[in-house]
Amino acid sequence: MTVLELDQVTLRFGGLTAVNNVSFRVEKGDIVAVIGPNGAGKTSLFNTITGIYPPTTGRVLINHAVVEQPATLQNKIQWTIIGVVTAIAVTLALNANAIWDAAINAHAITSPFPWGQAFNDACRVLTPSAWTIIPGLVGGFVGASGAWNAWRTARCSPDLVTRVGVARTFQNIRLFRELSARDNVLVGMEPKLHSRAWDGAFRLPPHFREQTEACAKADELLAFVNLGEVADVSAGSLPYGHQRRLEIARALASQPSLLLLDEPAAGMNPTESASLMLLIRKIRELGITVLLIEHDMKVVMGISDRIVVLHYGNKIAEGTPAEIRENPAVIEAYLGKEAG
Amino acid sequence: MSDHPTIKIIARFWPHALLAIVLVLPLFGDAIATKLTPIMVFAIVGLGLNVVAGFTGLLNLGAAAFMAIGAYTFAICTVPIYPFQIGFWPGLGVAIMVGAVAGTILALPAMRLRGDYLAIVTLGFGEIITDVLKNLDAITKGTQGLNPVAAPEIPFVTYSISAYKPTYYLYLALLLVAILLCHNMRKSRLGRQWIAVRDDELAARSMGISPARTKLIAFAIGSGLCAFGGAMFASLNGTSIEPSFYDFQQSVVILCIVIVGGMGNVKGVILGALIMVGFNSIILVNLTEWMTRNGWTGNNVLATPSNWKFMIFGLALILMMRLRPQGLIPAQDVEPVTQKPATAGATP
Amino acid sequence: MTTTELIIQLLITGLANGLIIALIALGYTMVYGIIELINFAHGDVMMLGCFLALTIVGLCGGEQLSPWIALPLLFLTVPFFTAGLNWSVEKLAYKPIREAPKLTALVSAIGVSFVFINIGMFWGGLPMDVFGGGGSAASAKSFPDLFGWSNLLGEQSAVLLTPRDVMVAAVTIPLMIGLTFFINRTRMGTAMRAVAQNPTAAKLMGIDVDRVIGLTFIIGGALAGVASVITALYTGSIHFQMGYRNGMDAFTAAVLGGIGNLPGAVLGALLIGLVRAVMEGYVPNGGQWSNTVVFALLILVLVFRPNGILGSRVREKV
Amino acid sequence: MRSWMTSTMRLLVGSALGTIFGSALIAVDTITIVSSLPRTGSANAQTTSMVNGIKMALDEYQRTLTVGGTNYSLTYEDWDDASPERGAWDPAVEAANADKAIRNPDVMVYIGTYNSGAAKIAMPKLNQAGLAMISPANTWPGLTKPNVGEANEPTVYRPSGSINYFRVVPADDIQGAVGAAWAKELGAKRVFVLHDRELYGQGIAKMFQQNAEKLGLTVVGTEGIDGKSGNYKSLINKLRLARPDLVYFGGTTETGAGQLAKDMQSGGLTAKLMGPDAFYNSALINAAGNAALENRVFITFGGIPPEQQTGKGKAFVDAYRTVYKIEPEGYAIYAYECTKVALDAMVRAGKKDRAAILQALRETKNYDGALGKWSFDDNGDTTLALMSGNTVVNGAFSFVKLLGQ
Repeated sequence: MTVLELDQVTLRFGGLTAVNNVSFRVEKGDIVAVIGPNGAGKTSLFNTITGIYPPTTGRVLINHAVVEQPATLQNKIQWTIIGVVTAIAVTLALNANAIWDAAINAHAITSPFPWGQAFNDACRVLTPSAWTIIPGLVGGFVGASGAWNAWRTARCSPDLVTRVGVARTFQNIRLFRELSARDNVLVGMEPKLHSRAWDGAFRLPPHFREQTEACAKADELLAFVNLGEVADVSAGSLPYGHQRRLEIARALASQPSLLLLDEPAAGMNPTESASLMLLIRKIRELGITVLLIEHDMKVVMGISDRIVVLHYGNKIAEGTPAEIRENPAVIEAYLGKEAG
Repeated sequence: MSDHPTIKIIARFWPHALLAIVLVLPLFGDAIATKLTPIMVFAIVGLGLNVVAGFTGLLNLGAAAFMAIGAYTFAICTVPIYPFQIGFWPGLGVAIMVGAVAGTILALPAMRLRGDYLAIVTLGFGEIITDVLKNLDAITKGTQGLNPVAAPEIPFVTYSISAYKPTYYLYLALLLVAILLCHNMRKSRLGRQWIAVRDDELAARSMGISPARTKLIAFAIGSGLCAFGGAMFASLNGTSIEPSFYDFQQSVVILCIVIVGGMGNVKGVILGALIMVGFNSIILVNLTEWMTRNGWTGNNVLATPSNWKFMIFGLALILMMRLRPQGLIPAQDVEPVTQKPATAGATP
Repeated sequence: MTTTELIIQLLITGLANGLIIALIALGYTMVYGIIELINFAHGDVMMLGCFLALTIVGLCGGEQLSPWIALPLLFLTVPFFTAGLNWSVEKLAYKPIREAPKLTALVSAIGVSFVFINIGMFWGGLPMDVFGGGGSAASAKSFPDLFGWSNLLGEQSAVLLTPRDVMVAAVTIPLMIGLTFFINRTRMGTAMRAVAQNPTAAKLMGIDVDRVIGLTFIIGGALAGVASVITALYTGSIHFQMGYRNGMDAFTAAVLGGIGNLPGAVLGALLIGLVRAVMEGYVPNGGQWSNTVVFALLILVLVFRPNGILGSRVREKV
Repeated sequence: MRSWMTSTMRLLVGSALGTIFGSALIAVDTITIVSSLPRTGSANAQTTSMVNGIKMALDEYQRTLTVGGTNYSLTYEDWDDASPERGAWDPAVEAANADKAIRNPDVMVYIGTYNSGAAKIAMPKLNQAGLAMISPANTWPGLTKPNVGEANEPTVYRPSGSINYFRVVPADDIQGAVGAAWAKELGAKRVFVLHDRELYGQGIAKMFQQNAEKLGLTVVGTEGIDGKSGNYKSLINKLRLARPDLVYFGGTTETGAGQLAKDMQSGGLTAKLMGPDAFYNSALINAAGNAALENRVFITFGGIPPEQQTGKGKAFVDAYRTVYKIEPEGYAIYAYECTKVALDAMVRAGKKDRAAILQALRETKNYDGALGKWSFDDNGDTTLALMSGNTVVNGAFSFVKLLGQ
């Protein structure tokens, strides 16, 4: 079964093509590595997959589907409603003085107050004229187009991708520095949490139920990456190696079907990277597919089932570690022409 | 903070001591109570801003506008010149709701903006609100302000309006409720989302959090609290006061309340409100009176104590930030959001 | 007044006011670009500049002073004073807390602003004729009219163009061109742009970051000084609380154009000047809505261009 | 021993609390007068002069007063109802001031406030406590007069049902009418009404406009302007389009009156500028300079200006000049008069008792003070309706004529 499929993905920043027409597939249960010299477009590729930069052309299919908020009828109704509400609000606001004068100030404060009469008077003030209609229409247009614009920019966003089961780590560690290790994992669990704002504010039972369960799970995950001891320490004050592992635990917390690791072994010594390889294998045993970017060839060759090679944004090779090792194009890309 | 045991004890127990003092103070006379109630109101407004600026990291320079919305909503709902007259408690409820809706409306267009762009948009919103309140004079009576608005009341208890103690304890109770709510929210899923968005928005998005939604909720709750404070302030003064009271200067005071105490923690806000409002209404006033009484005054511009207020206030702010750049209670001293619940046993 | 004349008149007032705002906005936007601080005290630095200008004019003979002596005199002294003031503020109030959270510096700036306001008030109490003898320190002070009231287009013309409108343009426009040249073409300008982009990297490249920041405050202060002389001459009165409004307009302009972007700040300022001119000078009852319109415009622009009119999109490094 | 300790303790605690919270120790032989005025911020120039006026009144009595055969020492406390962070009056501070005054049994009279908005907060509180309040500067008619301001005014300010608020300055309805009549007399046919959108300015502009229309003047435009605006050059354009021959500005020198005068002159507008009593202070001349004002600005002012004073008024002005070496501001004489009438009422009451003093104030009739001979009417307003019309000549205010006779 294909977990991830890239179909002729191209990503351009202005004149710069970061990813050029790349296609490949990742099958369930595989460990796939993306390698390539610096600036080959690996991280850009990850960012495209996770929805940070939507591809300029081409498609990213996760579990056979493009992750995108569709412009459903519901969205269109939403924009219309926002437009209409803005229009009404602008019209009312611009005529608020007149309406209030007619409806409230014109009547004596009696009990009961003649609400019906007040409403009629208010409507009378609001008879159509250029002054009531044009600003309203402009406001409505701005409201609707603003809503559309907001939808357009948030159409493809990382949180949606995460919610369909893709989790990632970052090349330059991006933990929530002021949260404790456990809280970091709990944040990673977000897609699986359902309690409401008021549950937490008023300490209602759903909050406690979920909190207990989630904390237990978080502690389990921390133990899985050997960080059980530092659960209450703020993430920013953890040593580098711990932070790397915490990022992995946080990513695992969303129970992803696909895990993207961006240079997990960067800055690690051989012992540490060996234990990292062990960890990645353990993750695979949980049934999670892994896609990783890595420069450490020992790690890449040691654990990958398949390898994709990028060079200047183009895919130049794909295959098993053995095939890649022999591939002349790859050798050329890495070592230059003379060596080839 | 320092490791010295005395300081540790102070750091640990000052909230308890403060609560005890605040509970018994009115017994020494109403004079002090009358000075503390506005501080409580500003503490609530500060808590509201803290949700937005402290927890979620959105610099909001228009907190006073939400206070104004609360005060005016409350006033419109309760003044005898309008037919609504729904009374103190329903009035508070409506004020909170209108404040929350206004916060959401402001947040909608402001959602995608980076920190300082958001700051100027909120500042602009504040200016717009003061202008609108002034200009819609059929409703708000313009610069007259609306009065008399409903006075604070305690259900099933009747007391004379001039008795200050019931109001004092009512406001204290409301403040404690607000503190509790803020504390709970911060320790729940919502609090984690806010802080995650504040620390690293992109990472938070990659964890499945929708920053837009998180910020909207923060704005709604924060503005609701500010409006709550505004309504309480109006009720305390018996009038919605005038629109220009809720201007940028007021927003700056509220922002200072949040920052001086230490961004993003509830205790800090309380301390900030005590310092910022108390400094002016207690220390400066008494300093001036003391100087006047001792004849340290003259007709020269420099010899009039109240002419030095801006200077003292400004220098105090600069010094406070210089000596404790993280605020009086820095975020590092704050315990983790979610503590290990007793029931969740240690995993092997 | 014909429609054309009306439009020209509104353009004249709008642009003159806009250019003054632009000078202040440039100081805001430069400081922001470098250390991401909204320097609340900037408007008050300008206010103190105005007070110095008035003191100098007062010492040199008040109303009788010829503009050809006054202008060079003021432009040679006031900008130095404000530059020095801005520089010392940076050294005393901002530099020690540069590593602290951004908002700490903001509160510090608010504090500095309050101190300056107080100094301005005391300054107004100087026993000089131009300060009304110093009896009422807190009142607004008239700035002598060094330019007279003639209409350059002739007394019969419906359009009013005064020497001070011309002076505003004649001073600000060359200054802005010079500043652009400085930022884009000189070594120091390049260093400033480098620090704005990435202070750490700039430091590693051997740029003295502290010096660059100091220089930014000096230039921003000097611009505020020029702005203060022009404002004093143009509006003809000064007040110790004038810094707030001028500062707020300038800050809005800087954001509208894209904060950190120099041409953007000028564009934003001109836009604000023109909008205000039209609202206050033509639309019935527009004066009371001009703030609302300016800020609604700002919000609208930011909804569709979240980084301001000329601001470039900041791509976050992932 | 024990009782000695207790009393010492109480004394210590009392004095400590007293120093901290400003409630003075109870001293039997003191009568305290407090004023609550905005001492921080832009109104400072005006209020400093007012405080000077109050001090002069007290000094005339050598700070002692014999009431009903007992000698009391007079203390005066100058309270600020502004806060530095606002730079103007602050509702919380004003409310605290009122409460503080109520709770200090020595306080017999509350002089203030400067802003009518602040009065709205202090009035109901002091009314319930039965403490007399005399304002030297509030002019919003609704504070005392029914059927002029809002529908529920002034009853909202009198929860106890009786009157405790007095003012020695004529309210805006009188001034508006006087201004409009004078405008007509000056030959104005087309008037443009501006206001600063503040309580005071907007109120008086409205009164002026109503009366102007009644008198047959054409109001060619009304406009709320921004008192904090840097300059009004754009506004001048609008004025030029409307071609008024008189511009009325309901505003104060703190909200841009000087700047407006200046811009009207530099904008080539020949229309006259008329303004209410809040123009009548040296700050206006400081702000606009003589050239922009001389024979162009016309100011209505309650009572007779200092240099036209005779008798007690002249004595006050002369004494003020001697003591403070500067001219008194417009409201100084009102503050002085407030204090004098309060002291007079205390003597008439014959005892140190708030209710008695209040009653004596209500009964003030034909008081012969610095402002002339006047009484408090049933609303607590001064019967003084005499106003003066002034202009500026040679950098000083110059009396033109008496108005409202």
